[in-house]
This record gives sequence, structure tokens and C-alpha cells, in this order.
Amino acid sequence: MTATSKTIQQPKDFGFDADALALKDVAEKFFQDNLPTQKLHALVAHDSNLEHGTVSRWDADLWQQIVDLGWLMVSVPERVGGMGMSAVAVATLVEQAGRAALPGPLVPTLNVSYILGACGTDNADAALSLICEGSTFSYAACNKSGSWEHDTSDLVIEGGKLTGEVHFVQDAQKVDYFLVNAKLVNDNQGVDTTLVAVPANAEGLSIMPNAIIDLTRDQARLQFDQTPIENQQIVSAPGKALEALRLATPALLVTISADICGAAEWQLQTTAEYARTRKQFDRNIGFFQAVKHPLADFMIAIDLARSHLYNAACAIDFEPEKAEQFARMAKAAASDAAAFGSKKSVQLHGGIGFTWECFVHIYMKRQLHSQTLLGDASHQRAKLAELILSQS
Amino acid sequence: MTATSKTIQQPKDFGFDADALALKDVAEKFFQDNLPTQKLHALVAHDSNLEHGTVSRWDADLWQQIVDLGWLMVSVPERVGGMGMSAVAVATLVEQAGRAALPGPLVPTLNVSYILGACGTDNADAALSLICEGSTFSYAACNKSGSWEHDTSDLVIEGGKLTGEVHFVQDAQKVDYFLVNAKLVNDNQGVDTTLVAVPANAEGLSIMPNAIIDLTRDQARLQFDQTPIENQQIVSAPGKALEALRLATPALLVTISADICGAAEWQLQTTAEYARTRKQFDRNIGFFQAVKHPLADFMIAIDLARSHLYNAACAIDFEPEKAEQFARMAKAAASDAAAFGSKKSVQLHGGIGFTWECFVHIYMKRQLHSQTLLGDASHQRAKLAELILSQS
Amino acid sequence: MSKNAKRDTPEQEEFRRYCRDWLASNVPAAPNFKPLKNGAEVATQQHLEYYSVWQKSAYDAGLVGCDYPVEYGGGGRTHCQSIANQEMLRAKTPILPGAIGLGMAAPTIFFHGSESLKQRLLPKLLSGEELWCQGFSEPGAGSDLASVQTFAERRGDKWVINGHKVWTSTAQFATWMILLARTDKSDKYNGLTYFVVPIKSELGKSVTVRPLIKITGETGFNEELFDDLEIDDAFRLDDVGKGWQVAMTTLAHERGAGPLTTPMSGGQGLAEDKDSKPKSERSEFPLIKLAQHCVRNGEPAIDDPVIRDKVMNMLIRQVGIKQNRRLRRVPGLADSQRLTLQDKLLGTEYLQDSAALALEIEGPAGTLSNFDSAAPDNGMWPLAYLSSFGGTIAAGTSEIQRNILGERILGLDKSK
Amino acid sequence: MSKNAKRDTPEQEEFRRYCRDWLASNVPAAPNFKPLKNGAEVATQQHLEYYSVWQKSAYDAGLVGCDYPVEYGGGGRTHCQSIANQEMLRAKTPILPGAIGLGMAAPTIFFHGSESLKQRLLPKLLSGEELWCQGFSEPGAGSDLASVQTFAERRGDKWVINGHKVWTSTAQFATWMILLARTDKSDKYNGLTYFVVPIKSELGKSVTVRPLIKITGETGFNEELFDDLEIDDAFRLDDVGKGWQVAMTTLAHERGAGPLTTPMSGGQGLAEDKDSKPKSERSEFPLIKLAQHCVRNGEPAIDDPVIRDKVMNMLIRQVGIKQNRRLRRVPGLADSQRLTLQDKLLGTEYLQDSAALALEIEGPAGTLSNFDSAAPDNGMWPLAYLSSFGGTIAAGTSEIQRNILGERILGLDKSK
Repeated sequence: MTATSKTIQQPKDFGFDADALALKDVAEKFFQDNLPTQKLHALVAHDSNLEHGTVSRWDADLWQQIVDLGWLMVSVPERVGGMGMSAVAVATLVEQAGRAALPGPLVPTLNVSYILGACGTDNADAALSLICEGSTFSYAACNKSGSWEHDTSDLVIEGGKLTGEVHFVQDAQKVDYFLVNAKLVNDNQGVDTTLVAVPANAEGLSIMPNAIIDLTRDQARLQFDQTPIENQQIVSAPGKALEALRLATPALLVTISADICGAAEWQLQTTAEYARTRKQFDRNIGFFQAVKHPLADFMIAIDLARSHLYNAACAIDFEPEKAEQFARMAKAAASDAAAFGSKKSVQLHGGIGFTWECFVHIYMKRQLHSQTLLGDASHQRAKLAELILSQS
Repeated sequence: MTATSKTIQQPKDFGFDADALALKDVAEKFFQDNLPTQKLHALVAHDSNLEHGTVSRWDADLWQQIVDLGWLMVSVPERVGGMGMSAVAVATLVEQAGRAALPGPLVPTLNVSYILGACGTDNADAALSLICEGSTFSYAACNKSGSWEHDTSDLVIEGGKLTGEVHFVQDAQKVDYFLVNAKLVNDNQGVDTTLVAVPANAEGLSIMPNAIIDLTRDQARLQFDQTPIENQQIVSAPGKALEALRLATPALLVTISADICGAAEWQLQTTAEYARTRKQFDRNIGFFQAVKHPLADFMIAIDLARSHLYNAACAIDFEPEKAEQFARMAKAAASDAAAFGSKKSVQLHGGIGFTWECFVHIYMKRQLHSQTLLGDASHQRAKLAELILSQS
Repeated sequence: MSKNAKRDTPEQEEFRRYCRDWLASNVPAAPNFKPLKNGAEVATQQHLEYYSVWQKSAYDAGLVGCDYPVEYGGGGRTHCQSIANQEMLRAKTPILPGAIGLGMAAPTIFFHGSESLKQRLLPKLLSGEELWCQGFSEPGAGSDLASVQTFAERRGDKWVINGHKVWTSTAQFATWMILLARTDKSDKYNGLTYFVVPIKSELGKSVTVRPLIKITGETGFNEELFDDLEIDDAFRLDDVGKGWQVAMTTLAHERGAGPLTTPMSGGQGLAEDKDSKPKSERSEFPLIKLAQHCVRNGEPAIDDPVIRDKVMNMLIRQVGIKQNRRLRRVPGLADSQRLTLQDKLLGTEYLQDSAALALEIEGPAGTLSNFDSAAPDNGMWPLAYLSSFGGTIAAGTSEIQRNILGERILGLDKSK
Repeated sequence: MSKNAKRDTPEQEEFRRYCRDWLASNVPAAPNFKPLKNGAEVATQQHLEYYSVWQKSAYDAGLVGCDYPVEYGGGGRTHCQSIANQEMLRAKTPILPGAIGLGMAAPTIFFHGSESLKQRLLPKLLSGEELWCQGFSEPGAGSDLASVQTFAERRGDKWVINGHKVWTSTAQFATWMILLARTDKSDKYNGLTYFVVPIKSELGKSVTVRPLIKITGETGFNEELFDDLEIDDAFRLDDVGKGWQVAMTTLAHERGAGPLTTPMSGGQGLAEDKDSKPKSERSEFPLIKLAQHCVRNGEPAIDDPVIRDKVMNMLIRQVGIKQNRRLRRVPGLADSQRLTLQDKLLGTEYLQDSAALALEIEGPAGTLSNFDSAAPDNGMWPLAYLSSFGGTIAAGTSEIQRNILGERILGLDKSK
């Protein structure tokens, strides 16, 4: 595969080669076999009292299988022992995980692998090696208001100590390490945004879980109080952290979009199956256009979102100057598809859809959560407008 | 009717009294009898070549009947010989005219009667007397970009001469007078926005018709070249023109919203009638939810818009401090209802709806025009936000 | 007041004065829990006691059931229940716990019950001593009520009932249930029969009541299993096979379209009388305040013009719904039935869409549940969004509502 | 090129070279009118002449009809039409005027016509000497094609046709029409028969062709009235009563789903090859430029964040449609049929919604028609909006498209 032609920068097939196809097929079968929806429901929805809803239960054995399959390192470069697969391959893997609504830090770890890959330092490579060994990471950067920008972290490193609070950290109770975005205060050069790998059991770190709606994830606020930071924990090159984050942004948007697309396909198929078999007024309800047409619209929305997804993923590898643009389109399309489809998946199930025992609410709640991650659809459109209009 | 209670400022029935009911009933019957849709079609759609589309044909005899019924002066105060009816009565009259898609300067003249009524000068009263005698007016204030604000006119009066261009003037080829918004240049006091009544046949005035999509109206650019202005033509009090316009704004928004609501009801009923009788797949197409549900949604949108309409009209008489807020809500609701319903009225008519001989396109085109007059829905919402948020 | 407002009859005028006098000194003190908004919300023994005491007191004073004949425990008056309702609303009384009994069971028994059933059941229903619940919905019969499968088999003078009912409010407290059952499998509409069923006395025997867990994780509804429940034929309403017609009487009264006015009491616990003018749009429209407090990407959400546009659109919908309710009472200006039939759809979809917009306003904080102390507005919005599907699904889904509008108002062919 | 891209067969490779050579020196100069984008747009004698000359020349060179057998005037090649099409697109040749003949009539005649009809009709169809039109739609048969009422009555060896067809492109120039007629009133689907009908020779006699005026005031379609048109039984395709099945062959090829590749030529007059990567999104997405030039309430429309949000949403849809077309060709990654069936709906609704947004951007100037010199973008947008309903109505309305998706892809019960 090459991108020699001046007019055709991307390969027509999105770079979806035999390796990618194999990964997709294996992942599809793996989740079908190992995490059917009734198993997921028993796992995460076993307690309906949300007062206890501060940690999502996950299946440690299943997770170990995922680690053993090497899926944490699909996007880790080959030079540090990873699989170095194309972004479109990674997207299809995450889609299958999203379709199963997998509880576990797959997306957070993949995201960190992209950020570390963009750092290009020896320390970053060492952290990538940890991922290859099965360690999990989550990126921690949000201030209290949940900003979707990279330079708003309230964390500070001064005199080798990390202090402050960071919010909305994904799967915080499941990961081994946090990749923390902090301002390094340096007497000579002022303040520099810096990326630091911190173990979850670090001294001075308190993990304060949120009570959240999504049953398949957990989320927390991290409180650092004089947590000691060694030099080898600093993974970004001096003055280059924001640049690395900028480079990794399209991949971060692609993974969450892929998760949404996969979950949406589950919602579509599950609701269509119900419409094929549920009878009212002596007909399967799929007969009624008030059921059929929203499902057709949902299908279309999913397929547009998937088209954007692969286009964005392909751009990461073949057309990096367009990757952020396309990735923002993908996240906007995926979020809108999910909002529409989640609503219809519950509504069209009727009374049963309003019960805890029906599976659709698990996916609706996961989608509501995913929609806001890294910015919702209207945020993506605002950023897209900035990107497009600045080209004039 | 009084508004004494502190909590209930508006009468519950919107001030819709026996006189208003009588006016509504007479108007409804009048337009049914005298302007059935086939007559309208023969009148305005007789030539399908839009190259000739710079004037909408109208029925002078019909218009004279309208004048004779006194409908130009329904909102002219009784003290100057008008009928001084409630705004809600005026709204129901205009609704019926809109339902008939009446070609003729009814709304423009009513609008000017509200502006003149708010001026409160002897010259304004003299102009109102002209309306009582059957003269028609159109308000001319837009600059080239079609601004929806009152203070952006490019016209200037200097040394008793009016010069400049004004755009998007409604029914310009049908009215006897223009009420012109101009900057009066005064050596002592600087520049003052001023309202001036100018006869359509004034010296130095050229009327340059637009070619427009709407077949039931005409629109033009007016070019004034040293048109002489006498003192008695100045209808606003010094320094008070913008205040008068601000006072009249809710009424201007109410009349166009009423026109839209009436036309929308025609669109709904005509399309429902088609759905009751047109057969496809051996069923009347109204059986199909893809036809039925959009019509139900259109009905709902119309009724919400009408509810806003009467609330806004009632506020003009009983709760003036809220009138602009409510009127902007009414115009937003009416414009959105029209956009949705016009689209469905053509689409649900299928192939026949795409032909010139079917009547639905006449209403779609009138609605497209009405939607932008005085600002479309998103403009109204932006203004509404300003009004509401400034109350904090 | 406008000319169109209805005048009281002399009987009504006198009764209004009586109600006002009585209420002046008999409205109970607010409870020490959050006041409920309607009878279906009764969830605890504490609720039940507080509201039963109130219903009995209002009944004894003649404010509940006043239009029912004296021989059935009523007040024997004419068109006076609406007066009592208005005055109880005005006086902000507590709600009545017997909402399903008063609104649905009572008129159905009155129009279709035998003389002896009326005498036996109505007095304790009106006084609130016996609570009622409704057994219509089933797992397989939601929108299509006529497809109920719970079967009543005739055995001499008895009926033996087996089946499964769902979405039953207050079944855990009810003495009686109105029940629609199939008595003939070969005829969908003419194979239904309507019964009144004693459930409390059979609990744990042939009747099992279980709480249903909602999408939010909360309870609030029940399901009931009938396992060879035997009842007397005297508990049948109207003829065998007439159940569908009897159920129409129930549903008409549920929708406020039946001839008998439902006793309604309340105001306590309601923020605002829906007919009185609020002080400002902002105070009863929480999204503006929410958007001012929430930060989206570093700026208050309300400063984002896209959010602003959506918030204004929602405000316009809210005001429109209120005005729509006002408009429907103005004869000559609007078709009252056309507007009334829109009400459920408008209200429930507004609640859903405004909750969805609230989540958009909240951004990342919208992920937090009502059990997280950092959640804006105490985490009410994710809960409100999930709960809103109860509204768009129950009592005629939004899809069914649109059918009704197209068919009854626009005369389109039935979609079923 | 990626590994998945298809390779040419040796025959295709050689033919591609031949096409390229021939085209290098035989593409005609641009016409002195605005080049047309497809055969259905042919409206004047001038159009007809220019494009007929081109079709004849391309046919003579073997680029049109190359996959048809030699005995029917074809080139006798295998899978070469797609090669010719690609090369003609690349060379930006003029369009072919015989689109309905080539795309719909030819494959139908090929699969269902008698040997003598094939020999008689196909050569002049392929060469463009005889133009064809399609007589399917009727005033009462739009979405429901099987309800055609135009009646063909058998009289010995002849058929006598009476009826009314509508929405016929280029009927005024056509020699032949493919016609679906009813031959049995008692059987909806099995009562149809398919004919080829000489219409030019009967014009002004038993056939009347009249222009239909569109919602825009423009012409472009025709309607035809048949008044005792007598044709020979030899003009029947397939058996009596098999018209519906024959029509399916026509429709499958119209939608690009039939086995025979339609000869397509063009590129002249098209802004951009849809498969090649544009230089920038902005150049092929006119709404951004429009929003920069139009003023809404004193400011450039593009500075209004609400407009911006809508413009970006439309851009996302446009790019999505393009990527959807790309995705459908990647085996293993997507279900090609599922995506292909969305294409018409996506494209036509995008055109409608983007034109509506353009009108919103234009504000008051959106009232101006294409005949007003002050109209932005030469007044194309109001015209585009009105014209867009042709797209969402013709060839399967958007409502029918959604049925197809729900039924064929999701397996839901048929709504009819």
C-alpha cells in the first residue's frame, strides 16, 4: 500500500488489509462467544440500586484473555514490541468491543498508547513496553468543568511533587497507571505542560470514584497530594507535550467513535430483532412505519458514522494533515447516531424497554456517557468549523 | 375585560370576545366564497415562466370588497375613525387571509397602522385617516443586506430631500404610500431616525421590482433621488421613531405569524384531504404512518404556533412588557411549523405535488417568503435570548 | 374575567362557599416527607396513612364523590365535583391516594356494575378505606390492549383466573383490582370480560404481587401473577364478552373524557398552579439557570449560541404547551378536542427532549448520577431523561398518540 | 492502489488501452451551450444533435454497447463496458443522450424480447439513432407501480392501447417507448403486460405528448395520452401477464443492480470526478462560500455560530455520503447491499436539506428567483430547493426507500 498519487492520498479500501480483516473477525467471534449480552447484564446490572454505582464490575478472566490476545498493544509501534497495526484495524477491534459494551480499560489504554507513541521519548517507549506486558493506562487531564481541551489541567508538578485534582478519569478503578497531564513548574523556563506516568498505587494519590449512570464503566476524580515524580516518569519531551497530544487527538476521537458505532449496531440489531417478533395488533411491529422508518434512519446514521470512522482512521496513517478534521466529523456523526438510536431502542421496545431486565438500557447509558467523552457532537462541529475556516 | 389581578395579567380567553368571533367568522366565509384556491391559482399561477415573475396579479374587485369591509382599519384607533379592535381579533382576520394566500397589501397596511398608531402625532393620525379611507401602505426600511433591525436604513433626508435605496419592500407595486424609515440630517441636532409617509407616485421615486419565488406577493427595491419631503409627511415625533417602531414590533411579528398559521392550516387540510382519498397499494395513503405521523406532527406544530400567536396578540393589549418576547416566540414557532409543513405538503402529494398544476407549491412559496420576513426562526430565538437573559 | 367564562349555578355557588369555609380550617399540615404529586406515587406505609386520613376527612365533609348518588355513598349533588376540585386546588390540599379507584374504577362500576356491587364497593372506594389498582396491561398487551391473555375460565358460578398483569401502580396496597380478562380465545374483541377482583385477601395465595424495576433502577410499579384465583360471578361487570366496551368507559375517564368528573385534590407539593401566571419564565424553566451554572469547554454553557438556540427552542415549546392548554378552553377560537388529544404527546416529549438538552448543557457532568454530590441540579437530569420514557411509552405510546391524532382529527384511515 | 482493488483481465487491459488511444483524439469540443449532466436533460433540438453525433461516434468506435452480442449491434466483448465508461469519464466526454434506452430499454429487450425484436431494435438503440422513453408512471400509479391502469385490449393479432402516462423524460424526441400496460383488470400483479411502442410515428394521431410543468415553472417531463393506439403483438416482451416481472428487470438496471452494465459517458460539465480526492472540502461544498458572502442581520452569516453549526452538519453529511460510497466497495468491512440501498435516500435528502439551509443562510435574499440579478449564487438555491422534491419523490419516494431498507436489510414485515 502506498499513497503516491497526488489526487488519491488515501487507499480506496481505507487500508483495510488482510491483517485488519483477521483482527476484526477474531474480535467479533471472541466477544460473541465470551461476552453475550445476558452475561454482560448479569455482570454490570446485577444490582439496580445506583447508590452503589461507583464501580462497574468486570470479568478479570475475560480481561486477561484480551491481554493475552495482545489487543492492548495493537497500536503500539513494532519497534517497542507492539503490533503496530493500522488505525482502521484498531477501529474495527474497538467497534467489536463496543458492540459487546465491554467493561474494562481497552479504549483508555489504546488512547494512551497513541499519546505515548506521539511522545517519541525513551521514557514513553518504556511506558509502551509496560502496555505490551499487559499494563493498563488511563489518560487524566480534565479540570473540574470537564474541559475538552488539552491545556486546561489543574495539576502542578513543583519540586518533584505532583499536586492537585483531575476529574472525569475513565476506568480509574481498573487501570494500573495514569498518564497525567500536569504543569511542570521550572524555575528557569517557567511553566510547561508535561505528561507523566503515575502508578495507580502511588503515594499521595487518592482515587475518589464518581457515581455514574453508565453501568459498564467507572469514572473518578484523582487527588494528588505531594505525589513524588521521578524523572523517568516524565514521558513527554520538554515543550512537546501539547504537540504530542495534538498528534494523538484524531486517534483518541477514532477509538471512542468506534466504540459508539459498535454499540449502536448492537442497539439496531437488537431492536430490529424485537420488531421482527413482537406482535401488537396482530402484526409484528416492524410492519408499522413508525417502527420501521426510525430503524432505517438509525441504520443510515450508523453507516454514515462508520464511513466517517474509517475515513478518519485511514487519514491517521495516510493523510495526517486531514486526520483531525475527519476525526471530528466521525465523533459528531457517531454521537448524533447514538443519541437518536438510543432513544429509539428504548422507545420501540415499549413497556419492556422501560424495565431494568431488558438489556437496552445498558447500551443507552453507555452511549450517553460516550457521547460526551472528548466533546459532544456540537462541540466537534464548532472545532471543525475552526479547522475548516482557518484554511482560507 | 380587565387585567386587575396581579397574577393573571391576561384574560384567559386572550380577549377573544364576541366582536372578534364575528370578524373571524365573516372573514372565513368571505375568503371561502370569494377566493377559493382554484381562483387563486388561475390568478397568480397563470404564467409559469418566472422570468415574468416581478409582479403578482391580484383581483382589484376583491380588494375593493376588503376595503369596503373596513378590514384595513381594524387596528386603527377609534379616535381617528378606525375600528380599534383587539390584536387577537386582527390576528384571526389575518389568519383567514393567510389561509386564502390573499394577494394584496393587507398585512403591510395593518403593520403601518400599528406603527402610525405608536407614533401618536397629528401627522401620523392624518396618515391613519388615509388608511380609513382605503389607502394602502407598505413599510420600507431594509438596507441592501436585508437587515431585520429598525435602525439600519440607508435612506437620508437632507434639506427636505429624500435620497437613497431601500430594499425588500413588500407589495411595493400595489400600495398607494410607503412609510419610509430615513435618517433626517439636521444641522442643529445631528442625525435622527425619522418615519415619513411618501406617495408611491412621488417625484424622484423609482420602484425596481424584484423577481421573486412567491407568486402571491411582489417585492421591490425603492430608489429615491431627491424626493421632496414636506413637514406634514413626517409622522414620527422628533427622536421618537425608534421608540414607536419598538412598540409596534410585536404587532408586526403577530401579523406575519398569523398569515403563516392560516396558510399552514390550508396546507394541513389540503394534504390530509389528499391522504384520505389518494390510493396506493390498495389503501388510502393516510393509512401509512409515514403519511399519518408527519401530518399529526404538522397539526401539533400549527396549534403550538397558534397558541403562541394569540398569547402574543393578547400581550399587545394586556401585557405590553411581555409582548415582544411572546411575539418572537410566535414568529419562531410559526416559521418552524411552516418549514416542516411546506416540505411535507409537497412530499406527501407525491408526483402530482411536484407539478405546477397542483396548488401546494403556491403555499410553499408563500411560506418560504413569510418565514424570512422580519427574521427567521433562529433569528427570533437569538433575539428572544437577548430579551430573556437581559432580565436577570 | 372574560365574558366566555362559565358562571356557577346556584347549587354550585352555595357549594363553593361551603367548600371554601370547610377548607379554611381543615387542610392538614404538610407531611414530614416530600409531598406527592399524585396517587400513583404512593410508595410507603407512611404515605398511605397520611393521605388516607385526608381522603376520609374530605369524603366525610362531602368534597369527594359529591356527584355520586347518596345510596352509593355519594353526596347526591349535580356538577359539584369540579367545584370541590377547584377549591381543593386553591387550598393546596394534599392529594387523594385513591386516584385509580376514583378516576377509573368508580365510574366504571357506576356505569356497568350491578346494583349490589355499586352499594358494596363505591362507599369504601370514595372514602378511601379501600384502595384500588388497575389490571389491564400484560407483557404481551401494551399498545394493543385487546390482546390480553389473562384467562378467566367459567366453572359454574365461579371464574378461575390465571395470568400475568404488569405496570400496576399501588398494587401492593390495593384491596381491589379492576381486571380485564379473556373469556373466549376465538374472538379478540368480543372475547373479553371485565371483573372486579379482591386481591389483598388473596395475596400470597393465588395472587403474587412483585415490584417491577424501572430503567432507572427505581421501583414504583408492580406485576401480578394469578394462579387459579377463584372469584364469584357476582364480581363481573356487564355481560360476558363485553369487557372491551367496559374498558372503554375506564379509559375515557382516565383521559378525562368521561361524563363523571374525577375527584381531584392537590396543590400541596406542586410548585405552581398551572393556570396562574408565573412570576417569570425563568423561574419555572430550569434550563436557563442550569446553562448559566454549567461550564462547557471553559465557558458558561449559556454563552454558547448553539446551546442558547436550543434552550430558547425548548422554552418556546414549554410556553406553547401552556398556551395550548389555555387555548383549548376558548370556544370559537379553537377545536378543543383537537388540542386536548395533543396534550399527552406534547407534555411527555417535552420532558424527554428537555432532559436530553439538559444533559447536553451539562457536558461531562451529565455522566454523574443523582448519587454523586458533584452532579449539577443534584443529578436530576440523567434520571429525568431515563424516566421520561415512562411518559412516552405508558398510557398510549407516542406512536399511538400520533395515530389517534391522524385518525380522529384528520380522518385518516386506521393504521391497524 | 490497495491489494483489494480489482485487476483488469487481459481483454480489459487491451480494451482500456484502445479506448484511451481513441479518446485521445476523438473527444468533441465543448458545445456552445451549458453541457448537460445526463441524458434525461436533453431539452432542445440543439442538445439532441450534439449528443447524438457523439453517441454515434462512440458507438462506431466500439465504446457503447461493447458487451452486447455482435448480432444485435454490440461489440461482443465481456465486462468491457465498465472499462469504456471509466475511460470516457476520465476523458470528460459529453454525456450520452440515450440514457433511458441504454440503461433500461436495452437490457429489458435483451432479456425478454423476441429474437426479431432484438435484431430490429438494439442496433439503432445502441448507436443512438433511435431515442427511447419510459412509460411506467401514471397519475394513479406512482409509488404503487403495479396499479397501472393504461389498458391494452387484445384484438386478434393486435393490441389497442388507451391510457395516460406521466413523468416521461425526452418523450418529445423518442422514437420508442417501453410501456407497462394492464391486460387483465381482475389480477393486480399478473394482469400486466410489457410492450415496446412506436410513439414518434403515431404522434398527433393516436399518441399525444404534452410537456408537464414542474413546481419550478420549468418543463423537462412529459405526459402522454394514448387514444386507441394500435400495435402489433410482435411488440410484446415476454408473455401476456408477465409485465410485472419484466418491469423488475428494467428497474433493477435503472438502479444499477442488473447484470448488464449501462454505457455511461461523461465528465464534461461535471465539476469533479466523484472518486478522486478534491483539493479541499471547501471547493466542492458551496455553502461555506455562500455563508461568507451572505449577510444575516448585519454580519456575515458564517460568523453566526448557529448557522456555522448547521453548515458543519451539512458538510459532515456530504463527506459521509462520499465515504459511504467508498466503504461499500470494501469487502469484509461493510455490507455492500445495505449501503447501496441507502444511496438514493442519502443523496436526494442531502440535496433538499442543503438547499433549505442555503435559503436560511441567504435570509431575505432567499426570496429572489434566478431571474433577479441581485440573487446570491445567481438564484440557484430556491430553484434547487424546489427541484429537490423531484429527487425525494421520483424513482421510489423517500418513504418507499425507508420501507425497502427496513424490509430488505432488517427483515421487517412488509408495510404494504
